[in-house]
Amino acid sequence: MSTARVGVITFPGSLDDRDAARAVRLAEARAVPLWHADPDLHGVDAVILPGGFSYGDYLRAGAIARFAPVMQELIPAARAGLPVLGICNGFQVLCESHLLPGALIRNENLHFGCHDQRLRVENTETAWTSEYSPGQEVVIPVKNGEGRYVADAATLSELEREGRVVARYLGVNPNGSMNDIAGVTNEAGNVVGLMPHPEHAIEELTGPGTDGLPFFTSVLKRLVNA
Amino acid sequence: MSSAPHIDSVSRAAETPDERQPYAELGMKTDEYVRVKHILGRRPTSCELAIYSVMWSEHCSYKSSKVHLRQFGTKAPESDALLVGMGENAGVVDVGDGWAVTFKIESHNHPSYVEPYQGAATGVGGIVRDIMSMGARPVAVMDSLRFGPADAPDTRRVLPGVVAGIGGYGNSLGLPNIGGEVVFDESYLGNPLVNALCLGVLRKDQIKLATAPGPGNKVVLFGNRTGPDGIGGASVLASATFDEESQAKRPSVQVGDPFTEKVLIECCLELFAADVVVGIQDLGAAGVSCATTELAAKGTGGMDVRLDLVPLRDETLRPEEILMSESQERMMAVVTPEDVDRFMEICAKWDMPATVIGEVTDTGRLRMTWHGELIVDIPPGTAADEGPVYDRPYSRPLDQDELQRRDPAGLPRPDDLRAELLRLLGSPNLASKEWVTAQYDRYVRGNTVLATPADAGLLRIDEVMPGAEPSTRGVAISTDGNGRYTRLDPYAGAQLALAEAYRNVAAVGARPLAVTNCLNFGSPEDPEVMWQFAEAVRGLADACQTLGVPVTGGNVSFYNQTGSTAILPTPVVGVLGVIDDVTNRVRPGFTEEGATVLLLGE
Amino acid sequence: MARVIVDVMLKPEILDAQGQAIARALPRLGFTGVASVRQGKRFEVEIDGPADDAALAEVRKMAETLLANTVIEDFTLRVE
Amino acid sequence: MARVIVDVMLKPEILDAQGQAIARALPRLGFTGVASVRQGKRFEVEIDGPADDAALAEVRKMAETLLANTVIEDFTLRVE
Ligand SMILES: Nc1ncnc2c1ncn2[C@@H]1O[C@H](COP(=O)(O)OP(=O)(O)O)[C@@H](O)[C@H]1O
Repeated sequence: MSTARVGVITFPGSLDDRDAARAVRLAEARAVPLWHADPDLHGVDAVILPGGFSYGDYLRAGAIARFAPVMQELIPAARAGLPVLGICNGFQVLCESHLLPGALIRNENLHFGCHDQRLRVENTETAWTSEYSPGQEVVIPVKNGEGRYVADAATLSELEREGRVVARYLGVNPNGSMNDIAGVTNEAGNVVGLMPHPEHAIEELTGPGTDGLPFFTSVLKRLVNA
Repeated sequence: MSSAPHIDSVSRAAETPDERQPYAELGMKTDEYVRVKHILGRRPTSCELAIYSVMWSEHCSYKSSKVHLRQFGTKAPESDALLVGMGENAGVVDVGDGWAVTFKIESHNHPSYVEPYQGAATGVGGIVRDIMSMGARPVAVMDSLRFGPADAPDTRRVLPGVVAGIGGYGNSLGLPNIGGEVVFDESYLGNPLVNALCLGVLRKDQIKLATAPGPGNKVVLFGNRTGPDGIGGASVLASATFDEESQAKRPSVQVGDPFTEKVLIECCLELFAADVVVGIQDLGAAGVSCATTELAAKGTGGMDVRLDLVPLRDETLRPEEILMSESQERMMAVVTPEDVDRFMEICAKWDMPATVIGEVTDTGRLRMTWHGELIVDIPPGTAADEGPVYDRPYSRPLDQDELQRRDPAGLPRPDDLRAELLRLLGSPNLASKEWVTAQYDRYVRGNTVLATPADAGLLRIDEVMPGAEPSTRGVAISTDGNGRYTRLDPYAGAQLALAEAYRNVAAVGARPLAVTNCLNFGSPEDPEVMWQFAEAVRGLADACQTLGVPVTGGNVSFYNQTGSTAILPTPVVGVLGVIDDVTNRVRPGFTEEGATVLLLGE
Repeated sequence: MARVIVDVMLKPEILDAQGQAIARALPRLGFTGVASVRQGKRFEVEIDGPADDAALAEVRKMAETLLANTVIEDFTLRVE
Repeated sequence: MARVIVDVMLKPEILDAQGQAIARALPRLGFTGVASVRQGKRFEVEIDGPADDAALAEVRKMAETLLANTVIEDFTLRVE
């Protein structure tokens, strides 16, 4: 097992925090639980914001979690280069925190949808995707009610121009996301937001396959090489 | 809601023995009211009347079904696996390695017709709290649904709301939905069925019970504040036929707050782990009335409660209303005085309001005060356990023989089998249910081995409690029910439901261990419906005995009818099985080319 | 063309979980002095003709049957 | 005590799927003459003191940082 420590934040209403921690362990690193109310990252080497409905997401997904004490530590650390992966609700929190551009709004068909989704990994230069090959097609579950990625035209063309679209939906776009965007990264490539749930594709037994595991092994490789 | 002109205290009740009381409006029969007077030796106060009326309602007291349900006990097969049987919030089954599971299915039919989204959502919320109150971590849900014809306008109102409500609540709790049913039939048009099942996991030595022992122990109410939700619902809404009048009752629906429930789950688990809970009860249909009477009746027999300490969302609520409120996301715990501080600390960590509202006594009386005045003084067992019991008359429906004489041989033979097959495959009852199941999260918690489209849901019991050893042990569940079969022959129909669920569990590779059931029928006051009910229960009890699986709990829902027309009698049966190694599961469908196909059975 | 605004709020007796979640968060974000928050919906309905009585009656019916769930919500109409 | 209403609507350039779904359903329900529907949120914020400039500035900040996501939404404030 590597000595890398990956923090997983639990907000009230987080749901996939255990799943994310299990993925970290299967990738052979140590998962460190981080608590929303504790303004301390406990020296972790990377952080995952898991899926769920933080604070119920009644107002807007991720809107309240952004202000959690732990986020006041995370936001500057992410700006300084700490690898951060936001999955689903975590992606929404990263957008609300302005660590990533754009926003995630209600699915175009207005339904929560849970599917095994085909994706193409577009950017393999980020901290979380280096173990994929460019253009690799994978199957990873998506499950969201507010997963439609939107951004203004300028942001969108900047993302495309700079290759910051990390993954794209193939086949049916499950939520009406612009440009079929399933995930994006910041300029530095250390912060990644992803609507699909790679932590649900880490064991043959419980997922559609193990296509999600490289997200977690990528960051470890980065940390070991750093 | 105006505030009370006076408080109907115990002493006032004694002084005004002839004051007219609205017992009939609360759904009580005259002889039931007379019995209350007899128990108390005076007329009840209005708060006491509220308590007796909800606790003696069909919904809470099982007064029409009790005499039949006893067979589940008397005919129960020997089972080493059963740790807690019927009578508690949910049964508990030993699955090995020190692990136990608890499961139960419950109906929320009438509320789901009135307000489909909230009715279904709070149905999930209620059954999840039942499972929590056993000391377990809820780990999965299932839903068994019946609607009118798919193309009927009212189905288009009810179905999307129900599915969104079950998904909206269950998904927000982080509970994978691992199976269920969707069935369409004319008879459910004005009365859909929404039956929700929850599965929980706990360590064998950590079972919690709904009991309030130990005089001096504190009674804590925690969770959401109490509001005017579903007031009168338990006795009126849950047991009355739908008619124009139900429109007038509409504002009394309950709404759910899944976020609070999710936090409540984590908070409860931390309270259990810290071992600061002596007894615990969820607040269901009859709210504070039910929790206080049941806890007190199963403990050392008494409890003193200061009802004015109950935290309110609406300050104008009267004590009667507080007692009947169905506000969701509330629990009641019994805590030793030494542990109260620790209990409160854990609740504060989760931002969960918690208030000490009373104390356990050994007086044999449940006493409640309102700003110093005694408003309730009753022996709690008389409300909780000693309600009326009816052996209602039943008679075989007049058309039963005629129905059974019908013979498929007499049906016309279709000319075009291919067209007929396509019509069948395209019919709502056989078509893919993906539109429904896609709205449910089946992945969360990472232990779902099988869900849709498998015959049974299969869950690995891993990482349930922090620090537990990794495990390959698994639990399979299936729910089934067929109203048409049951209408043709209630005895055999109930058995077929059990047999199907049993086979489904076996088909994924698990060993069936225990049974839960939700019995959805028309009015018990209709002798023909009562006959269907009696026969179905007899059939199910006999079949459980034959197959060697005990019934661990369940729920009865009567008065499922539109006007005077009852729904098809619909016993929904859930079977739970265990598999030692989930990697040995059997997947549905043909997974390998060249494999041999065998047909078992006749 | 006229615009009719339909404001839909939960009935006062119904638990407003959304408003409650916001109100609970406010002090943590440094906002004090807020007694309560309630969250509802706002619809902007553009109608083809003028907002005369007939049109308003139509929008009211629309609000009753579709925009609001009158089991748990109240609504109000106004022309903008 | 005063009440400040915050209305939050999606920016016009962002597709409002909910509003569209309603607009599409209307003709089926027999409602004609509606050109478009947009759905937004309405917040009723009760403040402890009077709705003076300082209080309104606070609510405005609250709207900017919490009630609305200005990347995709616009908001307006008014005292009721
Ligand atoms: N309401 C529901 N909730 C969850 N799962 C459901 C529901 N209805 C059907 N399913 C699942 O969808 C699958 C197919 O259901 P169904 O068409 O009824 O098949 P079957 O006739 O084999 O039971 C099953 O795995 C079943 O558990």
